Amino acid sequence: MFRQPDRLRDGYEVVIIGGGGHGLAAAYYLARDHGIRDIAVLEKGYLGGGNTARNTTIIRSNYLTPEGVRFYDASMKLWQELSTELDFNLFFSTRGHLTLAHSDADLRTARWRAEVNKHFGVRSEVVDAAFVKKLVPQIDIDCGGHTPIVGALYHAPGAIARHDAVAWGYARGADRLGAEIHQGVEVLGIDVRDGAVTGVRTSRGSIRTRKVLCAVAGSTPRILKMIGLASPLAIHPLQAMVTEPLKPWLDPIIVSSSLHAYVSQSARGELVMGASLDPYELHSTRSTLEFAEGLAVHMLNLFPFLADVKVNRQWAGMADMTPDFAPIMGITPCDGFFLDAGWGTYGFKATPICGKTMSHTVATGTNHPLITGFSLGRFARLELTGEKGAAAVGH
Amino acid sequence: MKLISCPLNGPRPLLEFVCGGELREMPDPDICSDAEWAAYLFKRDSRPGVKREWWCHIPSGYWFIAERDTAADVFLKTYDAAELRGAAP
Amino acid sequence: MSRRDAAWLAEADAVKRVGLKGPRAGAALARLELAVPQQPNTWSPLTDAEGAGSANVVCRLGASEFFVEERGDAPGVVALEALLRSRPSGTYPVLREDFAFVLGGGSADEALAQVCNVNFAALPFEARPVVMTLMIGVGVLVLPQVSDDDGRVFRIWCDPSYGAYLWGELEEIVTRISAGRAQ
Amino acid sequence: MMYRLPAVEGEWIDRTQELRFEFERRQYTGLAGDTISSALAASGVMMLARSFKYHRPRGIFSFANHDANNLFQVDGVPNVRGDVTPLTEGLRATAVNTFGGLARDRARRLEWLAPFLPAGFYYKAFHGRKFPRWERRIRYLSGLGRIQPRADSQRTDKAYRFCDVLVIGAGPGGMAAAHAAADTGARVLLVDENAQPGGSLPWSGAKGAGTQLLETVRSHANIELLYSTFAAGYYADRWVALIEPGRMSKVRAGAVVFATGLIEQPAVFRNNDLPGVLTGTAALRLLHRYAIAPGKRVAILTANREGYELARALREKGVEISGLLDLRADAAGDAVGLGAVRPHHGVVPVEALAGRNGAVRALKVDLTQETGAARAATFDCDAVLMSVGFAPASQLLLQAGATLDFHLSSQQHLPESMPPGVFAAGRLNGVHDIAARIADGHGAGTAAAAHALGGTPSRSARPQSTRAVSHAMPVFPHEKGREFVDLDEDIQVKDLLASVQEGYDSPELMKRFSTLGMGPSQGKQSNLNGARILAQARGRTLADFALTTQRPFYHPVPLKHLAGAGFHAERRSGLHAAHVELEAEWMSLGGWRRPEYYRRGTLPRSECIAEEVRAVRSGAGLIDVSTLGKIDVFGPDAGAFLDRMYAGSFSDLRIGMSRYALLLDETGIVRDDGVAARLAEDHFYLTTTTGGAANVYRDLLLWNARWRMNVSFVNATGHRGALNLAGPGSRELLQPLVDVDLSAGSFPYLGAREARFGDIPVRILRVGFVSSLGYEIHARYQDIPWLWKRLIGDGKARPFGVEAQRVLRLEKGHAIVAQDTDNLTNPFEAGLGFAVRMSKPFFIGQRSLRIHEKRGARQQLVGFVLDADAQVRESHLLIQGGDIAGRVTSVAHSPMLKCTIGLAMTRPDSAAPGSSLSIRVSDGTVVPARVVRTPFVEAA
Repeated sequence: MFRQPDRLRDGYEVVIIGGGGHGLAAAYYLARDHGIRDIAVLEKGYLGGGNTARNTTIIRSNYLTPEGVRFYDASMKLWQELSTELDFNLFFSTRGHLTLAHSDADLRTARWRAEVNKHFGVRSEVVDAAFVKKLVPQIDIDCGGHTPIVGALYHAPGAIARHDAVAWGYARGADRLGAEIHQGVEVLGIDVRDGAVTGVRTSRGSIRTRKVLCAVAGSTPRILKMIGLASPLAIHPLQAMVTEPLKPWLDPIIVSSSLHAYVSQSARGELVMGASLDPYELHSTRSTLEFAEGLAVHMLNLFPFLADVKVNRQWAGMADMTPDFAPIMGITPCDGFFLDAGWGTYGFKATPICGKTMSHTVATGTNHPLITGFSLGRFARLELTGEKGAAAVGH
Repeated sequence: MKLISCPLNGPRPLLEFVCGGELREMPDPDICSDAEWAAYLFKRDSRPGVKREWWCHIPSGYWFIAERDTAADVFLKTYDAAELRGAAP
Repeated sequence: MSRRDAAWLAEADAVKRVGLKGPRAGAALARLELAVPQQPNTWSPLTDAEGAGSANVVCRLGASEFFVEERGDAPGVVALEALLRSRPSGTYPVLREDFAFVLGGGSADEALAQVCNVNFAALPFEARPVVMTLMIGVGVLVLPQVSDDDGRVFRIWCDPSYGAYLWGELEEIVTRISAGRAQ
Repeated sequence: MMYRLPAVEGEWIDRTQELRFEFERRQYTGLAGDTISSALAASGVMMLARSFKYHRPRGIFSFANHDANNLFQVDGVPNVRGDVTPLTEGLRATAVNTFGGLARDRARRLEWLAPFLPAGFYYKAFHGRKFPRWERRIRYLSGLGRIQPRADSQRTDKAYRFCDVLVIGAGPGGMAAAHAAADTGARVLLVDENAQPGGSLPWSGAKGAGTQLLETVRSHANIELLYSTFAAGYYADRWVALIEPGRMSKVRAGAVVFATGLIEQPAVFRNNDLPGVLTGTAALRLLHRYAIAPGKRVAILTANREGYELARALREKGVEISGLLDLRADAAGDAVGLGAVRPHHGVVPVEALAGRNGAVRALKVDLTQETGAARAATFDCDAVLMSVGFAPASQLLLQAGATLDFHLSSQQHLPESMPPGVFAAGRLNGVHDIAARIADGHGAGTAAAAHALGGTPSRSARPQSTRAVSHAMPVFPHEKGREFVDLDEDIQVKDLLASVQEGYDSPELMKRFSTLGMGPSQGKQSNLNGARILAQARGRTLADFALTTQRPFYHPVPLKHLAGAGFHAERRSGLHAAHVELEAEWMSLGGWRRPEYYRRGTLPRSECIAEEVRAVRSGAGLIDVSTLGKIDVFGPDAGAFLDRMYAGSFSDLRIGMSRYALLLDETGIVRDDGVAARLAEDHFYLTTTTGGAANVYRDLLLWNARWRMNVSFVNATGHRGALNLAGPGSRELLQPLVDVDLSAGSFPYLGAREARFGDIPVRILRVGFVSSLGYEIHARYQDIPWLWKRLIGDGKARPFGVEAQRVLRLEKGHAIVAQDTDNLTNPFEAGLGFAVRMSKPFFIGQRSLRIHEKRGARQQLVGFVLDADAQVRESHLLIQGGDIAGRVTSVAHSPMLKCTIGLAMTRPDSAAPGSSLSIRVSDGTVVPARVVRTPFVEAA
């Protein structure tokens, strides 16, 4: 599969902190597109053991802002070719994605997203309740009578994939191109001289390098502190749960923003379900019962007949949230330190394009055109992106 | 579900509370620079550790201070805002 | 099945209510020689004349808010309303249009256990606690009391706009429990 | 073949009550007290299921709900756990995961693919262009049970429980712990997943002491005993989910004792998954609880004393032991009392052989070690019982934050560190003999009670394991494979070795790559052997690997139990009945039910709304606005507080006047709006949006907790109702009913009065949200219905709903916060600059607005009209030079102007009245629009 070097060399051209999907993808594209193969990927735990292994694998590009739509659409295009590209089956499966609307306000948001999507050639449209019923005959359009479904945003390209495989596929690809992947190596410090990175101190000794890419989601604040940077990130647990395997019955991915619930059926036949972020900051992947209880209520509102279906397992990841629901990417005030963070609840679907754009940014030292809207500097200028706007419209 | 010991109402489950965010010192708006103001709004130290936060017991509308370990998910201490010396940030 | 071992629910009978809050609210009560519960979140009988089972009560909500309920022609409440109309400084009226009801019976705790995460069974009734909590998502004020004729009862107040919802759900639960008991 | 024995002491079945049931379309009878699996076993049915991947025949294996073999489709319910689900009269069950029935499952041929399907195989095949087709196949075969879309949701109740000490597991250790804790006065809740307490007591040799314990826990005043109840998950602060028959309860415990015992682990050898191959404890449970013999001639594969005790127990019941096969080179002492049965030692299992019925018919082993010369032997049998080792049922204990270390001496993971209030007892603690288990339980119970009741728990150090009960490596690879490590997922030894070779050589990676332990039983019988294989392959021991994280649930939990009744809080204004009477069409808004419009016979929706609009414009209309947030702000600092809180200025507001109140967040973004009326020097009456009421009130409290100004707040939102009487006729209509002079002179626009309507105290605000002339009338919740009747009585004012209100306010050009604004809109962009007083010393958002001002507006809210009607909808985009220039935020057909009007966010350079806008509608056509001044409608 891939080599497991047991010792670090004393210098690398690029050091990537974080052996999740993003870091490994960046390593792969650095080697493939930019001929940089002298790379060390440092993973504190095990490969893809963070949010890559904990997300609910939904892939879509029906965002609200132009910068968002362009970015995720580029990611979607990469996804569609990725299994072939990596010669590794990622179980990428196009299912169609429904964002259910339960009110006028929901519909306004849905239409806003649909119109912006169409403007950039992304297939999204507002559909009525009858269309939803046709696509998912089992659904209860009345939602238990409380919050009837009045329509939806339908995004045909919506897909799911086997999350672990994404990390493994990129790891294998990067490894074959010469990058070193080191598991169980923790970063203890980053050396900076005259505002520029000179090295990284790790649990297995120090490394010389002039370029560091930080792709560590929930651990970002810890790493930033090492070079004296601050960000608006707040870490919140994001929980999920999965049922026992059932014979396939649910094809599309179902999301209800009003009910704060989403569900899809995996290739194994399990229903993979999630909800919104936990309400307070926490650096832990503990599970809560109240999450499972609340989500169950909403699942039964949508699909009453699931009453006797059993939930097998719940788990959680740590989401690094920004105030405007858009990531923080690119160069930083610290020369040679590149940031890929703020992925909140949307990091998985962005994996390929993050690898692409960050590898470009690391190689050239200038932000890739697709990520200029996501700079850390936007907060100092009070120029937030509008991605959260969708969340607010029509309260 | 976590228990929070409210200084007014005693130990209650988390669902009776809402978090009002970390206590932060507001810079003097009249003399601080735009950058300092933006930092007040947007710069956080979100490393795991002990934080001082505002929490509200919803049914009684009572705001108090909680010192919470954001790594261990433990409420170390809760007390009335009056115990903050001087004007609260 | 006697009234005592089943659970029952009753709308609070004709009462007058008034609320007041502010730095001088306690003093206002005292001026009218009405009881002033010494501890936050406790209650007292409205006047010393009355016993612990009385339905005429003063609740102290937090430090500086009070809530008075009185049966019949309610001289205490009337006097307070008059006082509040005179806009005494530091004492302000709190409109109390609560939906109020009483939950009682031997299975009352069982009913509460389905709607509220407070361990009422463990409450020290003698300390006259007043509990501000959530019941199936609705903010409520609960006053546990040993009433003269009904034994342990729980007086419950909530925002009137939630009254129909809370009453409906509780009624369903109480009926189910009592049916279970009857078998 | 299994069969029912004559009465066994303490059996759980009622032989007087027969139950008829159906399995795979054939009729059977069982007894009351049977589970589905035991009833089938008693009827001699060996094959109960097909496996997940290869559809191999499967039968009873753990008989403790620790494997996915015995999942059934029962009366439409998928994945019913046969091991523990009570049999009921007329029950109809089929096996899950078969295509054309259990016997001739078409998918059984898949097994011949097995050699070509090593772990991770799918990752390397099928992808590329053809994947979608392959995926359809894989998807078709995946899954277990089938859902029945017609089945409807059941509301089950949920309950909160409280206790001093929760004891999980009512075996000897747990019962002793409960007893000890209860005797100290603690209120104890003792739960066990089995239908009756006692656990392994019947085969533990407890005798009198055991029966006494059972008596005590059943009768002790301080012990509540719940059986058929399992602890599904442990959560923060000793919060445990209990799944009782038919419902979930959530218990808050002062301390928790885990007496969850051990889970027997299978030996891994070729065909160890055949029906008739089961664990020793499975046989004991069948025997002592259901009086079922595992077979007539059984082979016992063992590596501990338990295996020998099993042999004795079976012989007593007339079961022939065809071979007692000990993996250990010698086990002196264990063999006593076996009579004729001579154990073989140093046995190496080769394979189990299947008979024509698919069940086991013989066990082939290698006796070379014993005989010194190469020798294989085959033991005919109709059951193979495996008693080779155990793993602690530590899932919940680990969730509670305890750590376990692996001890080579006892070959068992034992508790190392415990969080406060958490205790372990019994076999989980490494004590295996009955007296020691009871003593250990007693210690744990005493300590737990002390902790719960505020004492200082003193727990004697964990008793060291008296003997090892687990074989170090009960794994016997075969060149032809089929040695199953994980029966849920059909994982064989070679799959795990492949994972390690591929580099997935940490427990977590191996688990994910091979799916070891990912099945319904969460690896309860496979994780340990999997770890042993990993350790051996890497030349390590189990002590070198930390246990993988344990997550809820211990056993799967039905969604209905998690959901419970699914309460849905709904608010109703005091006028609910009145609206029903008027045939309101309802909509949900911020938790309230509100009339969208009132139906008028057969009139279409749009006409009903248009009529309501015309009624207001031509005379007077009345709308229930009780949902508005209503907050009294009292105190000497009330004015100064509002100055700091809101964007406008209020300390200078005259008594009897009101002002539009705009609330910003600290970044200068529009958050909420309403009106603030000054009713007295020290009293303001504040309204907020319906959706914002609760949060705004909480924010007032929070900011004052910081500022400590002399103000008191009263949230009267629910306690006070409100009506808006609007339209040119409103003054004449209202004047005779109230005791204040409404003439423009004495009650101007934005005036605010406390008055009497009849003898009802009301607050009247002169407002202009929907019409130039209008009065908001606020009164006590109980009085609102009477006022409403008076105002609409004999057709005076026409009731109108939320939709008409939207049109009316649009005609007046008023923005709605969060519809015409979003999370990036500042007041200048929204045309709300009039409500901002930058010259004030301070208000929330002021400092940020200075920055926004410097940068200038990026967008502007404008009014527009369409010259020709078109299907313009809210959120349609404005297009300028091919780019997105903004969007429509509000649009409606104005019954007054007889044309389509709206509000839009556009670029500042196209915001001037007269500018033309291009709106792209859903079908892509572009509609021209003209920017105009608002209000659209001046009069009325």
